[in-house]
Amino acid sequence: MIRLFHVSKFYGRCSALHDVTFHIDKGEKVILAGPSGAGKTTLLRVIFGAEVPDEGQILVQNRNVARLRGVDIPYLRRTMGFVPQNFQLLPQKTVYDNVVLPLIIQGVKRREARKRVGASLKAVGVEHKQAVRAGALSAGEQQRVCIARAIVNRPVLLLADEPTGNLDEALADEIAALLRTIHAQGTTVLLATHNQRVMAQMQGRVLHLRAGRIVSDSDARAGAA
Amino acid sequence: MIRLFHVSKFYGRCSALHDVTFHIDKGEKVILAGPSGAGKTTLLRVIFGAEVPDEGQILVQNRNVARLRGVDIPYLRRTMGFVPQNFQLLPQKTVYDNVVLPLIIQGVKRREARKRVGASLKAVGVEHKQAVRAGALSAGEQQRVCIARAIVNRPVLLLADEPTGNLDEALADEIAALLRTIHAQGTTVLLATHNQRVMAQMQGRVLHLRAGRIVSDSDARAGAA
Amino acid sequence: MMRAWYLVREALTNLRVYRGSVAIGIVTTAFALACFGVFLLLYLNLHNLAGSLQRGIDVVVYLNPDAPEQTVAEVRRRLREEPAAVTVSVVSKAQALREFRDAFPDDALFLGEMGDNPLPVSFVVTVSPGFQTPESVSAFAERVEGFPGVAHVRYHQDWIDTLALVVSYFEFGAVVIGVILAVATVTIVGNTVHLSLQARREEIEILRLIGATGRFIAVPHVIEGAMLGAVGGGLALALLKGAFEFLRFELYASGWFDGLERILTFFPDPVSLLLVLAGMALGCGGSVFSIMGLIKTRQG
Amino acid sequence: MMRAWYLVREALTNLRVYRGSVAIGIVTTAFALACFGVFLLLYLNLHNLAGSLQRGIDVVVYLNPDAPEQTVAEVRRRLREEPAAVTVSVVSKAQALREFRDAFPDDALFLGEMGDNPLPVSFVVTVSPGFQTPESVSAFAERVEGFPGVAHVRYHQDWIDTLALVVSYFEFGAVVIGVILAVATVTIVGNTVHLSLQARREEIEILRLIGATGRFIAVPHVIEGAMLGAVGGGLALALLKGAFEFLRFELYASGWFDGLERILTFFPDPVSLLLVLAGMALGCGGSVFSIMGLIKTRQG
Ligand SMILES: Nc1ncnc2c1ncn2[C@@H]1O[C@H](COP(=O)(O)OP(=O)(O)OP(=O)(O)O)[C@@H](O)[C@H]1O
Ligand SMILES: Nc1ncnc2c1ncn2[C@@H]1O[C@H](COP(=O)(O)OP(=O)(O)OP(=O)(O)O)[C@@H](O)[C@H]1O
Ligand SMILES: [Mg+2]
Ligand SMILES: [Mg+2]
Repeated sequence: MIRLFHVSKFYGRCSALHDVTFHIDKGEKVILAGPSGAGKTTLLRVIFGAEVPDEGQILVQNRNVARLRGVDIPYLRRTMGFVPQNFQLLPQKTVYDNVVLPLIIQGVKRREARKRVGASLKAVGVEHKQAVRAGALSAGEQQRVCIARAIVNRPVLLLADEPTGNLDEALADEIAALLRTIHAQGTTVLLATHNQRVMAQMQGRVLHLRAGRIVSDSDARAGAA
Repeated sequence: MIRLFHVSKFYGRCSALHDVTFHIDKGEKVILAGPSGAGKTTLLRVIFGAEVPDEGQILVQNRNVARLRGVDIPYLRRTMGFVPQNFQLLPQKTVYDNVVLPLIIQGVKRREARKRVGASLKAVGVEHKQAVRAGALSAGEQQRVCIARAIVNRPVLLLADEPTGNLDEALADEIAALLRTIHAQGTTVLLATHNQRVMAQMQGRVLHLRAGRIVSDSDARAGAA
Repeated sequence: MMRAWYLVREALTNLRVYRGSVAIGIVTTAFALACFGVFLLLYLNLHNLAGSLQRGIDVVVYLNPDAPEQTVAEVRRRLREEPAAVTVSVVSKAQALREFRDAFPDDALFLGEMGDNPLPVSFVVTVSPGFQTPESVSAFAERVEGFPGVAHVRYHQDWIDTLALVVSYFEFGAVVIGVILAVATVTIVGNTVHLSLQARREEIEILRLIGATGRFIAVPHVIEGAMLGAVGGGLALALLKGAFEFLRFELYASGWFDGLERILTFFPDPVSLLLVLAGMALGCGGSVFSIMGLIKTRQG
Repeated sequence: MMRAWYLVREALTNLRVYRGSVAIGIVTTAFALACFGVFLLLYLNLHNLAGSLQRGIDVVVYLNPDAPEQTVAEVRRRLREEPAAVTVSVVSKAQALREFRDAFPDDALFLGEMGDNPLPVSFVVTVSPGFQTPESVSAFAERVEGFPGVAHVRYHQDWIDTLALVVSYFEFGAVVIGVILAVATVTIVGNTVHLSLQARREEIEILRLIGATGRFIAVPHVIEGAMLGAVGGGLALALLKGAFEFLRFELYASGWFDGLERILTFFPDPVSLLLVLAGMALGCGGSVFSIMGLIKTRQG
């Protein structure tokens, strides 16, 4: 599913990623851990094709992301879900319109789309805010809408960057359970988080990142589904 | 220091704050708890003069914030520090320039300003990123820079909205310790957080908010310094 | 289906949400196009005027003062046969004297004192439109000068040449100023669209995040730009028409250049339509250009 | 101290960071001001031309054809005493005949056949600038007509009146078009500044968050606007000067209207300076206006 070979990314003197090599099989459930500034977000963005690495190769679903032409990236992304750390929603649009957008882009029928959006919003517990402007939501609500948007198109691969940072324990537990369910339905999950509790609940393989390097990997074989 | 009388704030049918009454004395250390969407951010913004309540009165340092003229608000704000939940920094400016800005606004001498900015950045552990564009920082780093900016002008009152949402446990502990130190130096602290661990470490009075109402207050007297 | 509907609805929503920027864009487009339009109108009317002046070319054929009736009739017949001559009218000796008195009242003072009428018979020949170039007129005049009994042929050769030169210079200047104004219009409108799109950078970034293609992102903006430009063009047209009618009425009321207000013409309908289409094209083009810049710059 | 320095540095930083928007602003200002400037230049030169045409007013005094030498001398003396007359020159009978032949070659054909020269002696009087209004000229002419021996006084009353009317209409039109162009310029520049400030909304929000007053937020933007406008004005001036010199050279080279290139004048220096200052004022004004809107709208 995901293969990184000696990937490095430098910002001036700071190396956000340094010679990172690992692979994640289809159906795995991987937790990306590490302190603030370790390079977790950079790693996810590189996999998502939002950042081009300075060195190394990345294969995602057998496509060389770093070499992909700009026009092909959207099609690759449609098979992925991404929950950004700084929850990017269109603030002027309603929650419903935000979540339905990936389905419109993929040309899903209206009735089917409505059903799926409803289910997604319900799963993250913000179905009562469907008609509210996304910009008016509280931080935790926005975070959950982003999760709903990422899972609405039933992605093959879900990348989530600190999806519980603005959620209380009860909600974080719910989100962890949701991610486990989605994983059980066949989606490969890569989750970057600080939250020890979420890590424990996810019961997945843990990749430890520190200063751009992988310092530990709780055995690739053990975590494979 | 802060007195709220029957404060309500409505957004359409949703009441973000509903008949909230409490007061916080000078030198107190208060934790604002409550689930996502409870109204914590709204409450802090109302106290900060960034949102006008629909009902009720708010006194901050004996000034009626809701009635304050637009031109007077900046002067009140200069006595407060605010750590917003969505860490708002000027992305094009360096970390140093972001943190020094409140001091420039208040006309602090250059040498003194440099000393204070250095100390603030060191306290939150991002002094090595001084010369980096704020927009280039990782989420956790940005959050810490916001904390540094809020404490650099030695505020009388510090309002912090979920300042550890993007930090790992070790760093969250450090920030909690920092807030305790600042409180010990005489600053009144009002901290909104979900994080049970931070709450426990802060050892302060806890105000519980749920759906815009105060549902519990761990005794105003006990928490007074 | 849902996608097409989304793209149109999105354009309409943008027009509403960003109505500030949109209004600015419309007003800017309108002003820029109106500036260009004022110039075009000026050019069109001066061109018409020059044309109508040039059309009134008469050739005057003077006979010898002592030419007998028979020669007069002969010259008249030969002139009538000329393909270049449309109308031929005779000015008799008495008529010539009257006209001379009217034209030169000062110099005519002494004519009254002269015994005999010294003025010759003449013919005024109107030249047909096909022969109104300076070359044809002078060829015609030379031929007529060879007729027996003809003393002299007069036509405003200098005047015609000067007018032609003035018109050609004017046209040169017009093209230069027109190009400058057109460039200015395109630049200003393009920039307005560009700036108003800048504010939507984040929006575009988010759309890319969820797998939208460049085309999907661009289409609503291009539709929006086209609508904006068309409205701006229409507004410009309305402004021009209003100003034009006002001016024409003022001219009519003042009466100082009688008949000028009848010569003045507004754009013919196709040109009016073209102005609106130009606004539309400008808005569209500005959008495409700006959005391409925004889409292409980042892989994110 | 640190604060003042910060505000200036901030303006310079903004110019650099937002160089895209700044360049757009400069180009837009330059184009808008150049459009206005082209018009102003056209107006200035046509006004000059009209003035120089109007200045050449001559009054021609015809004596009776049979007036004796003595009368001629007497009239000449009295004309010289008139305060309105600057120069008085005599046209003798022989000279008059020559001039008539030159002016009307066709009509002069028959003059040669007349025995005696019927043309009278005349005086050409140049009117002093102080008396060049239509009223003064006609009062002067009436007085002179009463002199003994004077047959007739001719001056281009109609022509003067028409010219005055044309000039006044032209000035009316000029003011109207000038106002329209000025409004367009202000609108376009103001809008450009407004749109480029829109992109900095968040920045302003953040500054308010840390206790910045409206003035503190506004000053760098106003400085920036002033610089942008001044550069735009300078660019417009350079464009105009370049186009003007090019046109003058072309006119000179073509030689079709001899001496016109000497009548053509560019703006005098104070007006040039004013154009740059106008750009500065526009940029400044646009910034103040926009930033006030942004600062006032939200308490946050
Ligand atoms: N565009 C950039 N320019 C310069 N430095 C950058 C840029 N993006 C990231 N960095 C640096 O790279 C390092 C890794 O950043 P990254 O955002 O990947 O960290 P992270 O692990 O996600 O941290 P956090 O938990 O705080 O979100 C940080 O030190 C950051 O300052
Ligand atoms: N501008 C607004 N317009 C409409 N509704 C709003 C607006 N701001 C906040 N709300 C609503 O008010 C409620 C309280 O929001 P608030 O941001 O105060 O919650 P919070 O306690 O900070 O939550 P979180 O822990 O998720 O940050 C939420 O339900 C939110 O949707
Ligand atoms: Mg991160
Ligand atoms: Mg909040």
